[in-house]
Amino acid sequence: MQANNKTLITIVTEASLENKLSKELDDFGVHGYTITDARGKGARGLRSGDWDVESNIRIEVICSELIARELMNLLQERYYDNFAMITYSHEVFVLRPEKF
Amino acid sequence: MQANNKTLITIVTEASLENKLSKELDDFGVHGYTITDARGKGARGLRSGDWDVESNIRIEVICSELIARELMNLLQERYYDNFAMITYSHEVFVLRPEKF
Amino acid sequence: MQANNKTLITIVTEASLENKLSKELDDFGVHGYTITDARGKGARGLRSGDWDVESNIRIEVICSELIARELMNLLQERYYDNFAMITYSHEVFVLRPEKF
Amino acid sequence: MAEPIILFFIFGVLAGLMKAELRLPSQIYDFVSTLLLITIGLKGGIELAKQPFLSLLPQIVAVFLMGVLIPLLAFPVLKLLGKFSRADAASIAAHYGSVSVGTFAVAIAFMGTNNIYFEEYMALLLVILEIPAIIVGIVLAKGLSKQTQWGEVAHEIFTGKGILLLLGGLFIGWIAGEEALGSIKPLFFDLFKGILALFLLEMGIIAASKLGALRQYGFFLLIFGITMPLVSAVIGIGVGLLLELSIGGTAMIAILAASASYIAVPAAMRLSLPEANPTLSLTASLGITFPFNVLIGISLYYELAVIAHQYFGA
Amino acid sequence: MAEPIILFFIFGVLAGLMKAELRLPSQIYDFVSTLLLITIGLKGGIELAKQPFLSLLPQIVAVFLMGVLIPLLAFPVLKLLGKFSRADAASIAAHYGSVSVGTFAVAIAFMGTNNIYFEEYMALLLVILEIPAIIVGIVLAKGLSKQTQWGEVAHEIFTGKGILLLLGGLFIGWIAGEEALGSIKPLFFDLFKGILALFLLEMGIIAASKLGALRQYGFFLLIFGITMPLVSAVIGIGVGLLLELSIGGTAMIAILAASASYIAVPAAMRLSLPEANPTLSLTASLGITFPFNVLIGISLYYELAVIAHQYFGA
Amino acid sequence: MAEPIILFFIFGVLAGLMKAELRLPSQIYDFVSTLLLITIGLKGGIELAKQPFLSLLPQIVAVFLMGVLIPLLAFPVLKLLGKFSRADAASIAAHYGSVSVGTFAVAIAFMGTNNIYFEEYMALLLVILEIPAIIVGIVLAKGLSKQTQWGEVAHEIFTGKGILLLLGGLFIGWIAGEEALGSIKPLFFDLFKGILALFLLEMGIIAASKLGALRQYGFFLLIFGITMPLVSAVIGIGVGLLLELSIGGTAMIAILAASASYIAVPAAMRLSLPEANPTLSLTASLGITFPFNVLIGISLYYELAVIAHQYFGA
Ligand SMILES: Nc1ncnc2c1ncn2[C@@H]1O[C@H](COP(=O)(O)O)[C@@H](O)[C@H]1O
Ligand SMILES: Nc1ncnc2c1ncn2[C@@H]1O[C@H](COP(=O)(O)O)[C@@H](O)[C@H]1O
Ligand SMILES: Nc1ncnc2c1ncn2[C@@H]1O[C@H](COP(=O)(O)O)[C@@H](O)[C@H]1O
Ligand code: NA
Ligand code: NA
Ligand code: NA
Repeated sequence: MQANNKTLITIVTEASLENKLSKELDDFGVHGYTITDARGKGARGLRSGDWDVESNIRIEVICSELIARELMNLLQERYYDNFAMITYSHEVFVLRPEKF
Repeated sequence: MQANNKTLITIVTEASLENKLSKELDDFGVHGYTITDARGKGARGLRSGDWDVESNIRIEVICSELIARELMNLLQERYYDNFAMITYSHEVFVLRPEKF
Repeated sequence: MQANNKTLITIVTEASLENKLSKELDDFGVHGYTITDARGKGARGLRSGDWDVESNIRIEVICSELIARELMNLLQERYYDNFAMITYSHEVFVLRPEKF
Repeated sequence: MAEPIILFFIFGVLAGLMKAELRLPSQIYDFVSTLLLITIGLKGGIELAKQPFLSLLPQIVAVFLMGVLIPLLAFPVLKLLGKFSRADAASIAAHYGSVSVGTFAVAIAFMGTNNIYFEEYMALLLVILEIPAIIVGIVLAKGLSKQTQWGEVAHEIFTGKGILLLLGGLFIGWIAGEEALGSIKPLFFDLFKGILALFLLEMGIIAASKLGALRQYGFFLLIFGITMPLVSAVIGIGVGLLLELSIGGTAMIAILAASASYIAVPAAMRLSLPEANPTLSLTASLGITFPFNVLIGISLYYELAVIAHQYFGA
Repeated sequence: MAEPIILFFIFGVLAGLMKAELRLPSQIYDFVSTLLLITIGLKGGIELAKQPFLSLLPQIVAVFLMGVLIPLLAFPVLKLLGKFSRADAASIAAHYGSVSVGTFAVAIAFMGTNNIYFEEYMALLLVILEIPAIIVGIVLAKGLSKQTQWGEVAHEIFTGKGILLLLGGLFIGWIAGEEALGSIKPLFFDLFKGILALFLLEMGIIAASKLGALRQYGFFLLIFGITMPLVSAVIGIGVGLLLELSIGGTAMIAILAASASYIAVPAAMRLSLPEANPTLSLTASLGITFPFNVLIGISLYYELAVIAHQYFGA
Repeated sequence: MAEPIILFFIFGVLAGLMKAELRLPSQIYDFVSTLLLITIGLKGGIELAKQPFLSLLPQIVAVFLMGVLIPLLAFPVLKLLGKFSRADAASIAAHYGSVSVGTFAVAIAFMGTNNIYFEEYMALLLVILEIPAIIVGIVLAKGLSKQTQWGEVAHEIFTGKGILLLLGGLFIGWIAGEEALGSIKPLFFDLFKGILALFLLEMGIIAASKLGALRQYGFFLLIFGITMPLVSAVIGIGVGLLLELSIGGTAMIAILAASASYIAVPAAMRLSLPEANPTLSLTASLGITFPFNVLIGISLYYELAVIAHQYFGA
């Protein structure tokens, strides 16, 4: 991985987890995150976004590759069994790598 | 492509296509998708998001590279001529590749 | 970079910059952009999205690698000091490379 | 002119021209137009409850035929004089053959302010009139080709938010009747004009945003956007006289005829006739005809109805 | 049946079944339910201001015990007859032990339309009744294990939007009193039924979307979703008689007992009992019990309360 | 204190401190504040229609000068005592020289509840007072440098949602006049206090979220956020006496002076003075001064106005 490259993880999951995951991310020591509202469909059926209970959020976190792997594993362990959730990651180029 | 890598396609298009494209994706056999509301500008001018008629949506689909190419070609063929639409794709790392 | 590959820049920043950045992008000569509403946390603290003043937007621009670098540098120079803002970029595959 | 809702519209246009950041969130636009559509439906439904449905058959048939006629008139003008492609001409014609609920709401407010009686079942005719122009537009563009998936078109029309909320309101008003609706009147009826004011503020901003496109598409669209409603209004007045409606009712038919759709038809055309450029039709219907009707047309057509009744009325 | 708010619900269900694009933006759903919750709280608070709080202790205790009893009854049925997993049975039981604010709002409207007196402090009992079933549900699933983070559960319950807005409304109504609330009545009280109509429109659409899942999860859930509220209603009527409430008050307790949560409990279960499948409980509570209560249950329970008062009333 | 809208604010603060999930969607915040701004504008406009505009020139000039004076007083205090950077001191000073529409709305409600007469054209003075402090703030930070793009600053100020909606409301009220506005009163006037209650609920939550930052930025900001409005209120009372306003009018000028902007000025400073830290000014104006004014200030300034009128009144 190049010096200016970091890993961007995206988490798509149930909106009701927003508070819990924000805390989780804070505790995990990532330096920031970005959240947007979403809806979608997956193994756990249609999540239409019509009301809170059936809404998704999409969380993006930029961090080091190492932290990214750990974070994905932690999420898999804690949430995949019981929650509608997917995570994926890829490399991105950033200008201030020390920030992330 | 590594075993854990899949292709993420993003489609940005007119909100009025949401139902039609959801059905298209279901028929196409992808295992899920995520939708967010968007606005933007492109060759077909400003789409301000002020009201339904001028809103965009942003659809993300994770699938195999093969399906991704087919899907992009199908969209190009059916929609590019007459609709505000762009699609782009890139590889992402996922934890449960068999899911997508 | 392959013939069909372009660079996708994502900018996450304060919603109050939307008009100014849209103009900046137009002047810069990019062919389009996509905006979604967001919230998040970073070095400048929590931006909860509860009201305009504390909302973020997420802007995506697909363009050539060259323009992408220039755009990121310009944003860094003009905005990083005083605004909550991050930018990152990566390569994407597109079907009509001449469009972007 | 000191009608406040009109002032809200003008204020919206000015704010739009100043590129002010005044737009309401799209969700609020949705909320506000949902309220208007339901209210218009309910008002119509209350009236329907008061008379045998079959007695309205002549009105329904006449208005349906008018909805077929107007796009057939508009199409050759757009194709030959306007030099639009077949699809574009058909799409614009469909917009003008159909109706604008926003214009209708302003007309209701106008009649209310000036204490003008009109047959309240107009809301039913509004729904009826939305439909034929869409079908005519598709046939004009594609011929009676078997390719058109009419089932899908019908689904699109009847499950579109606009028509469905009107129909829902009509049925609820019809079944429940005026008295039972008393409890929901504070929201749907008392707030009607205030909600309409917010709606017109937003419509003003959107209309202003269309003026840029106007420069691009030129002079013909401007002329068409003003002449066509005038022609349609005259047809509408003729229909009103034929049906022996009151002066207010005649004016209402004229207003329905003169208004151009910007919700139901764009949505239907987008899916059934995607090769038509939606910017053209929206520029005409929202950027020119809607402001013209709101600012000048409605009272003009009413004056015409008054005169027509003097000369030809029963 | 010609009650317009019920017609809005039916209209929503039909629109949902037609897969129409009628859904309100989720932000409007939020707005509308916020208004309802505050209004219900305020109404209850006004009543609380009129009597010494301690005099309500018997009602509070009785309703709390009822909230413990109902899930204890439902759980074995779900586990043994329904063959649900321990977690699923516990979660569904918790939904049915708790209450639905939407059903309560329709009941208020029903009592209003029919001029039936009931003890207005019901809103307080509504809040009380939300809570025990959640705790019972968790204990049923996990036992009294030390693992359960009760602090977190309590935080989740009391900072959830539903309960907090009800409590806030109760306190504001209580402290301010009826007269001072006059100035905010036009929004919260006069619009109540209109807002409720919009809410039911949306609930109809959501309920319809649950019917698909119903086919999947089968017949048992359908039977349970209708039988359980009937059983609970009878228990509620018993409690009402014990407490020597008015007929309307007795019917209200029955309605509270018969209704199943779809906001507070799903949120709490999602975090405290994530292994329970939320689709099951929402399909039952929203797809079956809510429509049943709104369309049939409320007036049925009222009739039962009338009869019970004839036979057993003071 | 039993004023319900104040209770909504307190409830919001408590919910915010509990980190409850009570926040309204930002679109609803937008809707609610749009309604308030238009209503305040309309109320002012109605009054303007009743008197020759030029007769208000003394008030306009006096208030404008007050808007220049207050930030000039605040700036050295912030820079020398508070040890803030030049930009931060200038930005905070601008916030305190300008006004808060939310506080003004609560003041209108306060005057209404207590039947206190005040000159209704205050809404015009509110708009006037928004502007000079922004200019003074920029000049304080940058000097009269040619670099400042005053055209852009002016565009930012006048096309900002806050001022434009107030101005729009003023003009519509002015042109239409009281009678014509009757039809939109149910939405804009009857619901005013209810909408204000929702707004204050949300403001309470936002204000509570600022208290964390307060700990970080320390004691000085707390003292400043309470002392500054007191000083400004005294100046405002002086201006009110000079202008020979009624007691209510004098109190209103004091409230305008004492309130600190959290919409128009932050937006303008963000673009014209981006090096100023917005957290500092928002913590002070929203986290301290707004709650202080709403809970204590408004009635305190009124008492001061009463006393001042006894001693110095005409
Ligand atoms: N293949 C996919 N592509 C994109 N988004 C997906 C995909 N599968 C699931 N999602 C998103 O992730 C959420 C949870 O997925 P699931 O746990 O499979 O129900 C869905 O509601 C979608 O928003
Ligand atoms: N170069 C671009 N970068 C990012 N988004 C774009 C770009 N071009 C177009 N878009 C998005 O795609 C939508 C449709 O594009 P178009 O068909 O070019 O009008 C626009 O409204 C934008 O939201
Ligand atoms: N590490 C990160 N990952 C994802 N988003 C981030 C990250 N850091 C900052 N952001 C987003 O960028 C915005 C501005 O960041 P900052 O300038 O660091 O306050 C934040 O409000 C977040 O939405
Ligand atoms: Na027409
Ligand atoms: Na229950
Ligand atoms: Na001030």
